Amino acid sequence: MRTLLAATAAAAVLLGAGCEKKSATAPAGPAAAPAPAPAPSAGNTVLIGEVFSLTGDKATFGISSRNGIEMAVKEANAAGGVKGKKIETRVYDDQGKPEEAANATTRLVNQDQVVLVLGEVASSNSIAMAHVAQPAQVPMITPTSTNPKVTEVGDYIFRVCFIDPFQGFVMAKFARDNLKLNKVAVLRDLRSDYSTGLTDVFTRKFTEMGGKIVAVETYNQGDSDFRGQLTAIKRAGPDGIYIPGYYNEVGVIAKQARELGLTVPLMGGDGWDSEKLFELGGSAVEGHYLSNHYSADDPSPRVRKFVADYKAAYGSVPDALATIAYDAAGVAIAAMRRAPDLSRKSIRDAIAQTKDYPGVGGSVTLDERRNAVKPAVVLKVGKGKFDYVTTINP
Amino acid sequence: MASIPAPLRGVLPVLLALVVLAGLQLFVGDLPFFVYVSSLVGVNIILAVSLNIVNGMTGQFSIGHAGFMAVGAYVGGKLALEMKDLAIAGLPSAASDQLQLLASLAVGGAAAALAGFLVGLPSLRLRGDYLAIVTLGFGEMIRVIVSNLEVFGRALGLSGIPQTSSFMMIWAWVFLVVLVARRIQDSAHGRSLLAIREDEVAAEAMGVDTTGYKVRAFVISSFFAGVAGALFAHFVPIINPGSFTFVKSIEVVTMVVAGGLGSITGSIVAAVVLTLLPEVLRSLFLQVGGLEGGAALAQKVDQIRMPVYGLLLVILMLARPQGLFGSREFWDALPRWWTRFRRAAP
Amino acid sequence: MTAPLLEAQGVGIHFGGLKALSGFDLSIGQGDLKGLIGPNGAGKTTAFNVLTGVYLPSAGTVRVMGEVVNGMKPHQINRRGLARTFQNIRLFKSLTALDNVRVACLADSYPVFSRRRLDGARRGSTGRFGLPAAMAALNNYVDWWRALLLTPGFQEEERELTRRADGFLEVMGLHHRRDEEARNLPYGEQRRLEIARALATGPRVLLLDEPAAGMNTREKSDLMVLIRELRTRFELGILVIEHDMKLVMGICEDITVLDYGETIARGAPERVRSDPKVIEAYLGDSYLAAHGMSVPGAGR
Amino acid sequence: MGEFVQHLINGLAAGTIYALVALGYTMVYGVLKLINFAHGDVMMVGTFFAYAVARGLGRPANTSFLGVTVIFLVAMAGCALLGLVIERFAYRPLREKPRLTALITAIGISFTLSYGFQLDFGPLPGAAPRAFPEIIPPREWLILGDRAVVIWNWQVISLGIALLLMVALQSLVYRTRFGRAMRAVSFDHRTAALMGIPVDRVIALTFMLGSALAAGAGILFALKDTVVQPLMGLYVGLKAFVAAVIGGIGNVPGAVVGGLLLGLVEEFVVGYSASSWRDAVAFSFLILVLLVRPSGLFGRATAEKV
Repeated sequence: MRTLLAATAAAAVLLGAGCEKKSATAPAGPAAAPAPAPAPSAGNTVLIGEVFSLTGDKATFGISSRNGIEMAVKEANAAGGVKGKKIETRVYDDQGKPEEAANATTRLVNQDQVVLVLGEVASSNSIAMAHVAQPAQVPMITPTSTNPKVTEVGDYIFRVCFIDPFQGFVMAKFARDNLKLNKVAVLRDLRSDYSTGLTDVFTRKFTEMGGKIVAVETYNQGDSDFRGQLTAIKRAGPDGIYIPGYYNEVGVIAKQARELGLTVPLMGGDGWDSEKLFELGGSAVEGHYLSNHYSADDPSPRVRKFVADYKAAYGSVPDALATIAYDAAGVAIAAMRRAPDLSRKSIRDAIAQTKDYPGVGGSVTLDERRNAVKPAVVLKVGKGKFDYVTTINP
Repeated sequence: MASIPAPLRGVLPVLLALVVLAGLQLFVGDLPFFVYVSSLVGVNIILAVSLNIVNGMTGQFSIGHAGFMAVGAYVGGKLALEMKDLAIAGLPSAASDQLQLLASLAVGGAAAALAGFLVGLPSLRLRGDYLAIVTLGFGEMIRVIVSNLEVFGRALGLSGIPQTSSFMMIWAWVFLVVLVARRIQDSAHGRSLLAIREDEVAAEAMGVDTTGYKVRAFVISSFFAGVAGALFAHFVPIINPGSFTFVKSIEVVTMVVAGGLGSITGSIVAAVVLTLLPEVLRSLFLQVGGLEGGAALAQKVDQIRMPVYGLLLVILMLARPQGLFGSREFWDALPRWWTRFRRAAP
Repeated sequence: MTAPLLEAQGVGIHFGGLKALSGFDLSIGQGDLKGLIGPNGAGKTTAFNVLTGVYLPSAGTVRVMGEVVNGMKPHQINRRGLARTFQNIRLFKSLTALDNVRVACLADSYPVFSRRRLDGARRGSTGRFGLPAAMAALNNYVDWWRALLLTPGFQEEERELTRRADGFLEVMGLHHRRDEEARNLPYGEQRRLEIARALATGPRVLLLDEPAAGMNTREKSDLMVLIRELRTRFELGILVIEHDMKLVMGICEDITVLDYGETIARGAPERVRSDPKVIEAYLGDSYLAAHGMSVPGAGR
Repeated sequence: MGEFVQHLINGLAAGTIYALVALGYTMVYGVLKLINFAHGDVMMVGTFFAYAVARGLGRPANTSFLGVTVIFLVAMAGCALLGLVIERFAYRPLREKPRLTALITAIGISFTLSYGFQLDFGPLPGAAPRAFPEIIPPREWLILGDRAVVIWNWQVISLGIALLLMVALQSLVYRTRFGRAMRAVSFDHRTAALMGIPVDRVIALTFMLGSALAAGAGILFALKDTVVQPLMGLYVGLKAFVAAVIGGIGNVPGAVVGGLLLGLVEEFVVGYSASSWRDAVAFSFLILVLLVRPSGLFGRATAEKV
């Protein structure tokens, strides 16, 4: 052992010598050396990179997001692209794994020479991407990763949705002020950082506002039997249940909650927003509440048009993931149009200046921490659609 | 080689390898994509070869390797996070980084080895297929435990681990694991392991402490799995439970099986091929298919990956159950003088 | 008469209801060459398995070198000087003949504590844990590192082991097969290789389970000579299970006859041969055999 | 109190599914000594068959008795066929090979099915879960207190089916000629062949039977949890295996008891301690049983032949 350690230690020192240059230029890491900036003049197309999980248990989220971006890009190209160039996208699948997300981003940044990357729903994967994009100084916009840590990675990382703390606060406030709930139980998804994050904030805010969390149960993405948790919750006798999960499970949970005679309102976040919710939950999901980025039955023509176009293209009402991804692409494209040239640096600066961008999911203004400041809406699940209830401002 | 004085044979290869790698390091330093992919390849090789010690040499069947990898990754990663702001005085920062990295690798490996010991001690009394299921169960439990622990960041995982891993460090460990596996093979211990694989009852009757040997094989294997995990944590910006699922274990098993149970070279080749294949196919499609169709195809590559692994296992078992190399090494195929030459130096 | 190397007193075992062996007595001293016969399913191999620790006897005691070995694992018993071959050959098929033997070769020098001191400590204490276990563990640990670091001492030891293994192959006339995989050896040689492997563990007592099965007459007579030779050369006590009466009667000074787990006769060959109970048992058996049936659990 | 009873019912409902899947496991293991790792995924496929048929029939038709029967029959037949194919082309060639070879193959098939079904081209359903049509419209079967405890018709139905099948299988194995053949094969298929038993056919039939069972279990599972998704088989399969081992693998009543037991244990862990540890329960249970009583609750210990 000692011999080996000694030997490898020697290696370490040798390496130290080999490393100086490297660690001088940029923080060590997979994409340490900043890749050469793409020559904007090269060809008459400009390439945007996307990373989403298109396989595995989170595939549906990735696919929605990809659709949203595709649509935005199509529209932009129809409107003459940017600076007379056609926008191309390249999508890589990360199978829901951080290492693959980092791998894909490295590929986009170094091989494909994209000007910016859009990506990931799951915050873990977005963080992985950010750690590649930042040192390589490639601007990155994450549509729906709500964990604050993502944009903390560096000044090239942006986000066009609100963050967990705000969304958690919204629902806590709504539950307390509008629904007048005192005792709330929480049922969270153990495998999703999104769910964990929301739970933490909601719990804190709700108790601060004088409410009481009477039970916290968990499930795993992909589960389909929640009766045990729900029965336990029933025992605690809450007058509302907070379920910051994704529609795949929420629909089933609602059904089983009703089956067990739990009639109290259920509350959730943007993870609920999908047509699937109605397919999976049937009538059981009606009358429950969720916080969201926008309301699909917002009368504004922009939203109407988007919803109509999306339906036409993909045969379903766009869910939150698709919508915000669409906005993310929109913000990116707008920035590229504003930017003096198509170098990564100037695109980054242009994005940073985004103000009152008229997104479908509400107007987007990026604050100095590169997060979108935007109001959230609370929706009530109705018959096959979400009904607008109220807007809550930050 | 026979001319090398006995005392030197032990360490000489290591030193040589280190020099060579240090040389390479200078060249690949600023090829981020290459470095990243080669890191993934390296880690997979370490995993495959170490798993081969249990599944190939000892004939036990573990399908929970990702669990040990997770232990190494989390423990090593956590330690690295704790040491982040420290630096060893009187050393160039890079050197002290590397020493800290070594430390967290060692600790991660040790933790995994301990886990291997705790799992192995009871479960290795079980028969092959039962053992398989138990190891699987263990792997899953690790995932559950980690996603429950605040210190390990639950579902979000650990991020901000210093990305101090490097081409050289990873491949030094690759070399090390291969060397260890080879030397075990050529020692009395290795022969005992093989004996267990061939016929446990007979081995026991010939004075081989089968349980003991199985546990030791398990411990060594999980040590390297742990190191692989810790390395992984030092070049992947964030580790979370999603990276160490049953699926990962099966990936490694596929590599070992495809390469040939008991063949170190086989494992290496299989690990390299199976890790690079998606990359190669993807770029190939992009080359030929043009941007539109090509991109679509390239996506499919990622999607069909898992089913393909599955099919690969089935087809292999049916067509060539002994895998690519059987239990032989590539040098067994080399001309006679070479084998004689190897005999000269055991 | 020296103290017996292997001694069984009133050993019995049953699987569920079936009494496979009961009241089995046996004692083998140095230089003994005894036989164990009986029709199929009489419990011969079961007796072997009990003696070597594969099965835990439900009654009686087994002593090796005067030490009670009930409940010890087979490898521990083997280490105490009891080696066996198998009726249905159990070689390490894809290992070379040499490696088959080398597996069994014990390194008699341990890196930290000598074998003698270890055994001494073992006699002192009992149980799986405690000092001797720790000492053994330390030995083992250091030994692995010697192997991994390829220390000169280790290299020397490997060469020594190989030398000894070659020696055993020599003795059994298998040296020309040294580097062939065991599975490729002809039947007779496989049996001999099993014996070589057993000898390599350095036993005081050797248990041979139907060593001549499937051999032709010439091979058998060679084997008889060989067995006698081994006994003197390695100062062994030998116990042979054999179907071939001629062979058994030929070489064994003392024969035990089992039937349905009971000892029905014991003594010198001619006495046993003339024993009515034996004749009866064997007639029964040969009758069955003649009509091509087999008794369930044969070879147990 | 109410909750306790409710937990009891939930546990039984979950356990029933485990039990049904475990039956298939245990039968196949009985004859082949093979852990048919893909069993859970065969179940998944069967459920998707049923889903397709039910959707095809449409709302009123698929709730009629005839409709339901058709759905069950088609799904079970489809799975039987699938089982046959798997056995014929994947397992039979490996019968004389070491057991692990077959196990690896089984894992391979499991992966191919569960991830193949996640692809979204061709007829493949894609990763998204689908709502399973309520082919047995849920009705409250029994209500205790003021809805403190509700028992649903499908819960009763599936439990009934499970017990029925257990009895049926048991008598199949111990009363019929086929059963005797099965037992002979499981004891030693070479000897069985010598005794003139058509081993290949027996094994194939067992496989088809097991797979058909899986399909049935799958449908009941889908009725219970109202969704179908490609990964549904993986965990159910594993846990069913655990159940089979707990009950003593190869033992029919054992499988059912094991299944119900596992279901209850999981339920009570979720209900009365931390639900986040549920997935750890099954495996710790498994390890415990294997260490304390490797032959399972009902299995008989066998001495290894040397």
